[in-house]
Amino acid sequence: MLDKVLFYFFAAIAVASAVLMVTRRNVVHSAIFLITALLATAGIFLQLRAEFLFIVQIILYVGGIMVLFVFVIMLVNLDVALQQIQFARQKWVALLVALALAAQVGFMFWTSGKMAGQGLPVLTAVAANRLPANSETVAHSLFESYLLPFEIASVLLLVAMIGAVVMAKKRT
Amino acid sequence: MMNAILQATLEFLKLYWAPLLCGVAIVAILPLIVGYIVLVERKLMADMQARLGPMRVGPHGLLQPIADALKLLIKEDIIPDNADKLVFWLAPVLSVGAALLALAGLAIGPAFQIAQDINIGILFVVGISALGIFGIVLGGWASNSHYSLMGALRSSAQLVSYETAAGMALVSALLFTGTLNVKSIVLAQSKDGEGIWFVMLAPVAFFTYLVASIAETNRAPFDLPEAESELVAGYMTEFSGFRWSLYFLAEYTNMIVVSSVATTLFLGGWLRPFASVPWLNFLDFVPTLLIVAVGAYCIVRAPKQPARVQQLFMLAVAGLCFVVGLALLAPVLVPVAKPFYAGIHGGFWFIFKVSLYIYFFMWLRFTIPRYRFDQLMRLGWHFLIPLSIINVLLVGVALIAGAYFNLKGWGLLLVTTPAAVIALVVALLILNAEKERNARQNQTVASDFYAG
Amino acid sequence: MTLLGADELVINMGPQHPSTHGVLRVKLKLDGERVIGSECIIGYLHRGVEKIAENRTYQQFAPYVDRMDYVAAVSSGLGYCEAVEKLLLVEAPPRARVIRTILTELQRIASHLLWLGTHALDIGALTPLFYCFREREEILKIFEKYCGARLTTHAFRIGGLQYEAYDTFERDVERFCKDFESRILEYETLLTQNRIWIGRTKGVGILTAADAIAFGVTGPVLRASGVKWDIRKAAPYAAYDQYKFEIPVGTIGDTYDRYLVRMEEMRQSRLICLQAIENIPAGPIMAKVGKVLKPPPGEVYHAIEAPKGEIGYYIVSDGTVMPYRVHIRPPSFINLQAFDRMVRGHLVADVVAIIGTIDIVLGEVDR
Amino acid sequence: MLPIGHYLFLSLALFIIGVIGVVTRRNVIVVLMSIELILNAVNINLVAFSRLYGDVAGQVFALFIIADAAAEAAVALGIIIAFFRNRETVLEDEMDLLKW
Repeated sequence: MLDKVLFYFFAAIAVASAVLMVTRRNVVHSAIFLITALLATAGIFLQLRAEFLFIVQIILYVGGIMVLFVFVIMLVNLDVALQQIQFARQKWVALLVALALAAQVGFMFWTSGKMAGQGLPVLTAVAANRLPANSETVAHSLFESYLLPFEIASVLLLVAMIGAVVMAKKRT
Repeated sequence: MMNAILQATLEFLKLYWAPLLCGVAIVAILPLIVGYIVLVERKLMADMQARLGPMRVGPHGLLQPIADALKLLIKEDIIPDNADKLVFWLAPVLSVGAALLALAGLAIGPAFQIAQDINIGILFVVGISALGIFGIVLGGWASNSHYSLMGALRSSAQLVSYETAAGMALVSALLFTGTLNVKSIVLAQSKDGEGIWFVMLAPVAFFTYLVASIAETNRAPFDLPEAESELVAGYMTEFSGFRWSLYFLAEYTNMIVVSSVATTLFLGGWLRPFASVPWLNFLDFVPTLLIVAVGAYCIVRAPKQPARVQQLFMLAVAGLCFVVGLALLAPVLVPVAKPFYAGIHGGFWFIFKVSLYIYFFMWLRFTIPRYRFDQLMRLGWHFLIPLSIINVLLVGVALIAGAYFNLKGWGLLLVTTPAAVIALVVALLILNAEKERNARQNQTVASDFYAG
Repeated sequence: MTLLGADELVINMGPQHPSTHGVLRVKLKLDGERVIGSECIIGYLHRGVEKIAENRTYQQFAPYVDRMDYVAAVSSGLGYCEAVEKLLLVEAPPRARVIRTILTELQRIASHLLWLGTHALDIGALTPLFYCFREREEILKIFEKYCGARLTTHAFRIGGLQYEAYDTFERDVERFCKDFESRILEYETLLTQNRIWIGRTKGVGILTAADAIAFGVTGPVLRASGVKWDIRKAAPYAAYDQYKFEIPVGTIGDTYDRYLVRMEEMRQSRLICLQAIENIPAGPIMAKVGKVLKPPPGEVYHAIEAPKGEIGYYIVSDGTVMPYRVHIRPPSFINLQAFDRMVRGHLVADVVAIIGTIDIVLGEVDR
Repeated sequence: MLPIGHYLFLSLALFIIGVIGVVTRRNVIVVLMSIELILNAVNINLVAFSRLYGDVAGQVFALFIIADAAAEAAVALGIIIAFFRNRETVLEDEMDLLKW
């Protein structure tokens, strides 16, 4: 029961703040709501017993990437940006895309429900102490099965870092 | 629907009533603790600066924090006209909330930890306390003032840079334990584990963390975001009264958090110094002696107080000291109280180490000038981060060598000491290169800019 | 709110900023955190001292000059008294001149101590301020014992002194000078070799010798740029010709050099005081000047080496009891001109260091 | 416990909101933030399935996505700063030149 309530709680926050993020005119407010959405997602990770991902989400996403976003928002001129029209004239396209996506996934749910005959699988409840230690398992998986992707990811980050430095560097 | 929520709440309370109670207690007591840390800081500063410090409120200014808190609470709450009201309200709350939440992951003794045995342990503390940066950045932005914004930008840049160095330093220590769990980390330093504090195994990492933690908490000499002589008060410029005191609370809570992390990882947490050496067991009497000494000093000083109330107050403090002293003595001598040994003495040693760490912070603040922003960034990126990365590598190599030679405990020093020495040499090399670069830069800086 | 991009950020430092040493307002043009232009806006403390002089008798105006450089009132007073004496064609008796020298040198130490404390505080060192004020307090006590006032002393009179040195004057000064030697070492331990202090001051606010002369800069700021110019040696006044002392000079004229020069000046002042108290000549302390001063018509310029630089008085007399015109050359005002030159290309944090290193007193800048 | 569909619906909702943000907003920074939201929605899916099948691989992939998001954000924000410095705007319709 607690699990369920926690899920609905975090899910509600996530969706509400995501909506607010897209609709706010002020970019800083958008960023704040995105942070809230990300934190709520972290909560959902925790509810799914993915503790390590929960803290990675907080440290990297919220504490790293979002700080970068806020930093850039403050660097660029906000006063000018506020006065201009914020929404493109593509609302109908957006609605269409959204509807198409929703329809597609809805169809998927519908067929899968029909095929299995008894609806979607339910996550089994496991007592917290019977789960394997999360960060250790993730680490083992990461450094044993997925070592190559890990290295590629680090190279990607390096490239991104160099790229960002080159981009943001002042050309004098 | 309501029924379900009620049921969930009951379930939650049944599962987590003890941590919840502890949390409430901490949130209630912490402002007082922070107030007294500030008082101690002012007293120490006064002592080092050849003056007396607060003396008026209570004997030797002992009630000053309460007076300060009252003053802050009844001050006018000013919100600047063009401020973003929502964010202006949110920012200090975020700041203090993150700092308080981070406390939950810390273990003050083997028994006292709010978030019991979480798997991600130390990462939780570090990650959550890092969220406090949003309080600073958004607060600076929301007050709509140049000084605030510059303070906010400075601080976010500073925090992001020094977090890397601090994280790397933590990794060096974590290599010895192989776990993130706070309790396991401390136990790895007791006689069940290596039996040696990690500060001895990874001194360079401790040094890096020390510097980075000062920078992360925005303390002197890295207090640029709030440098009063440059940016008035940095991101706090427009805040007053209660909001300002929230920032203040967050800053000092963060100090407690980083010192606790350092204590846990490097200084053996709640363990007594040399806990694994049996013939040094008489050290168990040190806490009692210390506390009783303080009490005795109070009794000696009490008759010299000018007012009757102050004399009584001093005597009360002395009495409290004796009671605490007795409580500390009991587990050592009385067999019945033996089970409480780890809890009571653990708490004492933990708080003692944290206090020493904070004392070091303060000492630095009174002694040395402030860095300039570019120097601060250069120190972070050109010195601390390379050093900490190299140190992680060296510690890793040392550990592999230790495993190869089957070294344990104090024996590990054989391999970690050379690693530390190499790291120090690297540090000196980096510093030297920096110095030359600086010298070259200084020659060109002044002549270039007058043209514009 | 643009920090990057084509247009720069203009930021107002002061007049209520904690480290502009009073009510100086600096408009800084910034590119990021780098200063690309600056403008000092002064006058918040303007009282029209020069105009007031035209409506006061010569003696009445003397206390007003104390209110200009209020942290070095004795020096300003000495300059004014000597200027009027020059106009009157009288000279203070030797005893008065020696006591004047001692007090002025003590004032120089006090002024430099105040500078050191606040300058260090601006750069972030909290503690030197209190050490400096501890010693400054001793000096102010001597002033108080001598003339009853601590800050705006009005210690000297036109023609000499009003008060005889009190009984333990020599002993007090000697004790102070003895203590001060170790005290100055204390400040040096805290700062001189400190890496952060060096990093914050070395190469910051460089003023070349040619620039310094072109801007008319005087005092320690000029000497730190390598120009050996000190009115105490160049045109000795009071009793300076009797004492041996060095003029410290810097090499490149950055903030660190100015710091070293001022530290050395304090040492030299201490030596002068020690030499002076050894032999204070006996005799009268007041020259023969009437109760009503009516200098002969004419004009005079007299300058002395105040702690902050050359303080000059240009006085025109029309033969009446009040001066026809008084013009004052305040060192802070002239030295402040070099601010823009020193500050360009540096960071915001350096601005406060540079304001501190020029050692201005706004009372004197604005008059 | 909850059926997997709950998580999928949440993920879908966030994803669609993200897509709407990408399509409708003109401010590049908000567009970028919407993309982060989309990536985040995917992560929920991955973790939920990882929990369902008791296989940690899903979480590892979520980690990779976070790393990728970081890289993307860094480069994109670098471009935004460079763009803003040249054109003084952060609106995407103004980005009509391939080179400047």
